[in-house]
Amino acid sequence: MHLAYPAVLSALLFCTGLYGVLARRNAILVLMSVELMLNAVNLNLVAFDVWLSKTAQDTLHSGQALTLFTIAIAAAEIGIGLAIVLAVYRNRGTSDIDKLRDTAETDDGDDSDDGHDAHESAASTTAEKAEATA
Amino acid sequence: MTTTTLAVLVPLLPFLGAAAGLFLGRTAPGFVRPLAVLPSVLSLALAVLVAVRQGGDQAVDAATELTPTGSVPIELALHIDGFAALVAVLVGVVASCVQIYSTGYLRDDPRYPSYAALVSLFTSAMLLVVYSGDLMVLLVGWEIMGICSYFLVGHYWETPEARAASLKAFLVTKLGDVPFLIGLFALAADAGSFRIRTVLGTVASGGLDHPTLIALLLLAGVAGKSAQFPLHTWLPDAMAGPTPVSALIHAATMVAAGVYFIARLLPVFAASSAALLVLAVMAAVTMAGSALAALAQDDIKRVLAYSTIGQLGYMTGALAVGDRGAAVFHLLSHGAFKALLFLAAGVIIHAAGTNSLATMSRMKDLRARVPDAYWTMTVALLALAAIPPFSGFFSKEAVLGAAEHAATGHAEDIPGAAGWIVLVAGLVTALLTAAYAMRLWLLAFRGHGAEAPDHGRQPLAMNAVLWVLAVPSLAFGLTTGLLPDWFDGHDLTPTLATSVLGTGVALVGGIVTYGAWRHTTALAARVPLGAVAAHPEGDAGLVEAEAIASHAPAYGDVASAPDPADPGRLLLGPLHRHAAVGFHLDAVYAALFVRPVQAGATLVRFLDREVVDAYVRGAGALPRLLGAAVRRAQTGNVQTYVSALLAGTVVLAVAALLVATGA
Amino acid sequence: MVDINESVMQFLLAFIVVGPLLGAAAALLPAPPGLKGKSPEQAVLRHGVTVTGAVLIAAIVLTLGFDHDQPSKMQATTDISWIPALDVRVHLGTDGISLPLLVLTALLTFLCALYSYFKMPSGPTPKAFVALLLVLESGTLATFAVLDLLLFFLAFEMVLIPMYFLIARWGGEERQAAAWKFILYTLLGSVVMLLGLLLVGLKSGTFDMMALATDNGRSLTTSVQVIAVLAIGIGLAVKTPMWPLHSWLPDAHTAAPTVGSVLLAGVLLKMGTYGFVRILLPITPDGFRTFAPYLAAFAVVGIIYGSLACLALAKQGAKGDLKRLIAYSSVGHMGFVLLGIATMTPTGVNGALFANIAHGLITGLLFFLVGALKDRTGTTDLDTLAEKTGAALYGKAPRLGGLLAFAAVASLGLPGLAGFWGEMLALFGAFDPADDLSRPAFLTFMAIAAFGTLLTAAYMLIVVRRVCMGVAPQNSPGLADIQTYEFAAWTPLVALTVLAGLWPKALLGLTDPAVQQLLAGGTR
Amino acid sequence: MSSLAQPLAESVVQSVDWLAIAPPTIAAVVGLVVLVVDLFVGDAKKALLGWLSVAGLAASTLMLLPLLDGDRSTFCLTGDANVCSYTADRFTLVIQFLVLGGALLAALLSVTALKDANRELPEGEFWFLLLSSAAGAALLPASRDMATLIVALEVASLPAFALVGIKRGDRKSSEAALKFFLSSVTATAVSLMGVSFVYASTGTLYLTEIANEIQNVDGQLHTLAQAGVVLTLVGFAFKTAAVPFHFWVPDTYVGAPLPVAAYLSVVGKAVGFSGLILVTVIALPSYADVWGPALAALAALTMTIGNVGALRQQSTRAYSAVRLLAWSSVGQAGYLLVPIAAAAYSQDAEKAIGSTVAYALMYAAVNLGAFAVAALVARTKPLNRISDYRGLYASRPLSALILGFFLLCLAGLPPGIIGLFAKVTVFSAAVDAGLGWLAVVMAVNVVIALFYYLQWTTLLFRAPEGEPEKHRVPAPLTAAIALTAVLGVALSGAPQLVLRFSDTGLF
Repeated sequence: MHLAYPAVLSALLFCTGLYGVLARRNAILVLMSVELMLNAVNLNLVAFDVWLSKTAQDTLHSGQALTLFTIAIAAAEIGIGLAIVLAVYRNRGTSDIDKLRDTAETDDGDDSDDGHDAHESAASTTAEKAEATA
Repeated sequence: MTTTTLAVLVPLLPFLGAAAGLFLGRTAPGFVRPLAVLPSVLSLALAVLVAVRQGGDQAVDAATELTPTGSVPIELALHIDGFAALVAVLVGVVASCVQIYSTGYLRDDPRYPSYAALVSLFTSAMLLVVYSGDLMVLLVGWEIMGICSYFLVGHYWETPEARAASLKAFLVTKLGDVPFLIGLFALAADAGSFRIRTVLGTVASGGLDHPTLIALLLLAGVAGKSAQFPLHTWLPDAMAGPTPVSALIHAATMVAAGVYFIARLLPVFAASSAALLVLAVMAAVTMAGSALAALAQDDIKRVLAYSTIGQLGYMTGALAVGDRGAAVFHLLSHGAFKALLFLAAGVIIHAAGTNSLATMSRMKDLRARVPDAYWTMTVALLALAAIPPFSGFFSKEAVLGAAEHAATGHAEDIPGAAGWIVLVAGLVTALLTAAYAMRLWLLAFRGHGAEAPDHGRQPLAMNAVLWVLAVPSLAFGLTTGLLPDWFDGHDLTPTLATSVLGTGVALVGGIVTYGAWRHTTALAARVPLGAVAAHPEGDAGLVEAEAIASHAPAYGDVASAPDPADPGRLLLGPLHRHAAVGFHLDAVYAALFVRPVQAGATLVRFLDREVVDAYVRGAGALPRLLGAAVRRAQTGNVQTYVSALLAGTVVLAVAALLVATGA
Repeated sequence: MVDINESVMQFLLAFIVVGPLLGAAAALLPAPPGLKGKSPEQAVLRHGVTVTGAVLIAAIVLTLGFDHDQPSKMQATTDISWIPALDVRVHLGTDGISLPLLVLTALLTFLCALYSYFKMPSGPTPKAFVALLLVLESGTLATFAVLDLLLFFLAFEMVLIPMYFLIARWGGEERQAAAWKFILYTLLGSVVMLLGLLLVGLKSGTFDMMALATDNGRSLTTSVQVIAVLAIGIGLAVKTPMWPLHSWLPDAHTAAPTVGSVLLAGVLLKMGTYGFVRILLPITPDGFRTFAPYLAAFAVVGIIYGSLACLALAKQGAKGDLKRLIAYSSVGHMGFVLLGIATMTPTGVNGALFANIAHGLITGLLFFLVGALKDRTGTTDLDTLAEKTGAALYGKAPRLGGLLAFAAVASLGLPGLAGFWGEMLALFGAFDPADDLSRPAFLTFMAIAAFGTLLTAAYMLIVVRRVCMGVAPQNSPGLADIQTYEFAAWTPLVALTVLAGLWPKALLGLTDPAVQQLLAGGTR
Repeated sequence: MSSLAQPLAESVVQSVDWLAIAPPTIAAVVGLVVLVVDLFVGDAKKALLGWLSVAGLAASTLMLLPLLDGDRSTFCLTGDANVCSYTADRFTLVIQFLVLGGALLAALLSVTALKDANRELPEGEFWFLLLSSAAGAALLPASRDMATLIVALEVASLPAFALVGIKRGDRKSSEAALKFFLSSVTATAVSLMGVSFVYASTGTLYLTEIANEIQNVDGQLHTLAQAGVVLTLVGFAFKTAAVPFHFWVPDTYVGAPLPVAAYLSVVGKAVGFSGLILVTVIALPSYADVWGPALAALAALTMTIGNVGALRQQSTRAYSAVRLLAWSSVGQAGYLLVPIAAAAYSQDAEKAIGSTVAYALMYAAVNLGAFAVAALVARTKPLNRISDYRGLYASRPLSALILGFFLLCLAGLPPGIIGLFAKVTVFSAAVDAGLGWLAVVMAVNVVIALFYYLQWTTLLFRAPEGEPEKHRVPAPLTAAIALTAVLGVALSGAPQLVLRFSDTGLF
């Protein structure tokens, strides 16, 4: 099989992942599209490894070794990503990325409301959690 | 004591007197008067001693290096020839007289200590100019004289005229000094030294590249300092200063410094006939113009000021025809009788309480109030009008003789035309001089109307000085025989043709003026005029200040007065209005220099605020705008961040590829 | 004159540079028990006076120990390696060019400390004031004593923060904007200068000024020299200030306290011109030769521009501020210094160095006087001071009026006072510039600059007319005449102005041999 | 069989030089130990974990000393001994010292932060994450092949995401963590894509091998290789927060707890630019004409945007102090990139790289110091606005002076002499490489930067509004401030200690 097929496929996969990251509003879907991008890279690596070992350039198969590492890294990342998304959901009640504007540098003097709405939202979530656990 | 140490002491003593006067002024008022008079008298004595020792033979030369400059070193040098010795004596005489006169004149003026110190400083600066053998040290003395004249003319700084006159005096002389400095640079560059001896040596050996240009540059400075046309406008206004100051600075010494400088460096000017021609024309215009203007002045001191400009014109005329003996001879005699005229005028102003001739002509028996001033003034006026046997006749004839000598082509490498110009102008001016001398005498002493106010005897100091100065005005003519061995040896005795012509013309001038006066004096009674000082019983300085201040409000003009009884008005006819304001030269300068500079100032103010500063403020605003844009880009939406990240990557990759392949 | 052995001289120079820094650190600490004095403020101000006094005495002893027969030889040199990685060596030394500047700086700072001991400028704690003053002194003295390009840059920058705080904390109205404009403008200039210095240092392999001066630009190609002169020139021109880069000076002077203005005008401006003479002339002669006519042109424009700006301010009804006027006059005077340097002749450079010292003395005195006037009348605005006829200072405070007239006359360059020799020699240098500079151009520059002296005389005397002269109404309260402490602070300046005027050999004797050697290619 | 197996086994089991890999290993091991000990330690003695981690970091820093003598490398190819994955040469040691020192200081800050948060922040997890991130950061400079490089980058980044989001109840913390996470992961994906392209064109992952192979890349693979080079740089440029990839910095620093922000600003950046150096100078010297101009443009943009962004911070807005420090760290990243870009143009690349290392050491000490004082002030004024620093000199004169000193060091003006000379080295690297325009841009940036640094410094010394309240400063915080202050002053006294790296060869 010629090298172009997997290379083109991985490029397509990468672009879909990319589109997913940019367009989707839900954090979980964004995580999934990030995984897509990483898998596209894995595909790329494996394809190049096969192509290179065929022309006996690389007897060490380092492409495949790197793929293993990348898979492990992707796993760790998705672990932490989900934990963070869960925390965001628990704090805000929604995991919608567009709502995340608290740390932005808005022009209006948001210092006053910033302080207290952080407290009152924390109070509301703790109240929810309390009745959730109860 | 060698002549050199004596010569060094001559300028040093007044300088030390000035310094001591400034420091002790407030603390020990008792010492101030002796500290003012003694140094001048002592330096006069030493100057006489030096003159006698020098005796006209070999010039006294001594030098020590003042400072290395990187190219031409400047030396503290003395170069005393016959001219220097005698002029120094004149300066000493006049300075001592003025100091003594001032003790009486400014008896209870609180500012006397600083005044006396400045006069001593001026005297030492003038003596430095006279004795200095190095051009740069001469320039130092030259400019210190200018600043002393600025401070002294501004002595009555309450009156607006004095404030304006002092600034104008300094700026016009400074305008002359700028080309003067450049001229000195040119001389030093060609001669390789600032020493006058070396410069004269280089000129003799034809080392000057552009003698005409250098001569004209130096001439500008001289015109400024010696109040020659076109830079003479400051001298009449400088009369707003105290009379002793006018007597010392604006009659005998500072204004003579320019003439003395040309006499010292005559070979530089003689090297180019064009320069001599320019000098001759300048002298002629100065002589004639100032004599006409003198006829139209109402203020007694302004008449004398214009007369000084005229007489200086004579001296530059003599130099134009290459005879520096005659020029310095006339300088010496003029110094004496003009100082006397000014001091006498001071006494008269104090007695009459006014400086306006129109007012004086409406007072009877003024001469009885101040007999000393009357007699000495008559002597001086006769000397001024060059009536034999007074000193003025001999010195003026020497000048006219030299002019005639050059005109008839006997003087080698002096253009004949210069001789004729000076001769003709000299004769015309002789006539006009006699005219305004007679006018002044008649208006001042032959006035009739109300009785002149009587303020008692004038202080002894002032009267004594008048008689001291009357002696040279009378007897200086006798020394025509002795002087040549101090000067270059030319014969100074008056030649027959010019003497007869000159005296005749003078007599005609006097008689015509007397006739005109007889005709107009009747009108005086019908038109009452008066510009009288407020406190006539104060000391002379105070009276003079108020007289000056009262002239403009009374007559609407600081120079002339609307007096039909004035013979000058009759003689000049239509010319009177122009002559009174000095032929509108002030208006010309205002248009040529003052207004463009003020326009430039406003332009610079606009440029500085709108253009230069605008760039700086703009440079400050740019980062702020950029900062606002960057902060607005921080929207907080993470997807915009990631899209920016990816867009950045793509742009970077494409740019890198292009640069790598392209470059 | 007095021969002091070399190690003592080295210690003196090192003490002059480092002493004030230690003093500044000590000023921040609470006063030691023995020297409590009446109050902590008084103790710390007295501390300032003692430290600056000690530095002044060290400077005077250094001058006495200096070998006056060989002013071109670098003396009292210490040379310790500090940062081998950047090839930076603590190389101190002084010769005929830098010695007068060292003494001038030490003197002016001592007089400022003495003046503020009696008359503390209004503002926060004097402790910070004294500390900043001492750091400023150390920076300026280091600039003149240091012989390593990067250390010169360090000293050049060390001065910025203290002067910023002096203006921003103890200044007059709208001092913040003025302080900001001062520090940002000068910093941009000095960082651009750093680029030039690095270019020279890297291309020639060493940052040592003496080695570079002896090499006289032989190891630098002309193009490198041109770029280096442009970069270093811009930095120094901002500090001098040269005409188009001057707009920070008037604001800084108007807002600075009296002491700040005296030091800003008296010392900080000299660092720029000293840089031209010590760095550009010997190290990059070819590069400087290409820029000399342009520098001369800008200098001459600066003279006319400064004078016209002063005339505009001095006019009746222009509501001109007196300190702003003196600032613009500094732009004019510095124009003469730059013209002298641009001629690249010994006469011109001698004139420039002399004018440097003279301007320091005279403008320092002028700012002291205007400061005293502001303390007495509460304003330096000319129109409020001189109502219609003038402020009649001669009548109200005769000695103060007399001194102001003296300073104005000295400033307009009256021969016989210090101001004249510098300007005259600069003009004389311009009359006959270095051989490969275009003579007609420099002749026109000289003519315009000479006309500039007339304009300078005009605005100075207009100021004297509007401040010193005038009708003093009888009922107006007399102003307090000069106090003893003001007398003590100003007499040295007056005396030195007269001394330098009457005996210029005191300075020119020192600078001439050093300048001759510097321009002749620094051959030892 | 055994004889056959024996060489095979030999060839398979690599000899590991344990001493060389000691610093990162110790950090990782101590991290694990802390995680386990956390289970057995009661709530009262949680502070023990803090001191244990600090001791661990100190031990790993000390383990650098024995490695000082020679270059030691391990995990090498059996076939070719000098192609190794882990090399502990001078460059590695200096960066590891920087990273571990930075982590140590951040740990000191964290000890106080954790005590103040009294049980809101999980101590065990916090220390474990910090130590593991430090271990990853220590591994990166030593790695000499792409795989280890990417793994080290990820090991350093992943715990950082968790650390940023560790404040459980705080909306801002979780939001900042998510932003940081998404940006970082995307950058890593792009970087991995680059690595795959480079791998495709050279056939190997070892940096030294890539350097040889990439020269003889034929025709159409050439553009692939060039694209690969640029994409690989993206990951590391993101870590140093170069401009198009800097958007996450202000939001993350504001959301994260202060010690973590300090840690990210120093160690995060160190990881980034050391990765950049390894990839550009060791792996791709022949492609200097590709990454040279790219990095130069990045440096110029980063400096300008960073400084200009900081310029507009209003002092009364919440968290403006941390946000200003964030923007300032972006600006400083620009200065760090300049020598790397200069390395592409100058003959002696190692000398230019030395300037970055020297500047980084100065920046680390001074920036951590500034964060330490910010932490001190934040304890009394939680909103951490710049206006809260007004009149700090009245209440805490020494810490005000120290903060002033640090800010002026960052600005590069005396009294911050070390800041000045560090900037001079960067300037001289740029001038030496002939990047005149970049030097001029940097000069303008120095002026813009001075504006906000000096504005903050003057604020410190102005008269305070309210009455200055006094209370005790906790020991670890004073230790951190004192350590950085002494380091700063000592370096100002003898800049040679830091600047000598810009003179000697590092690899």
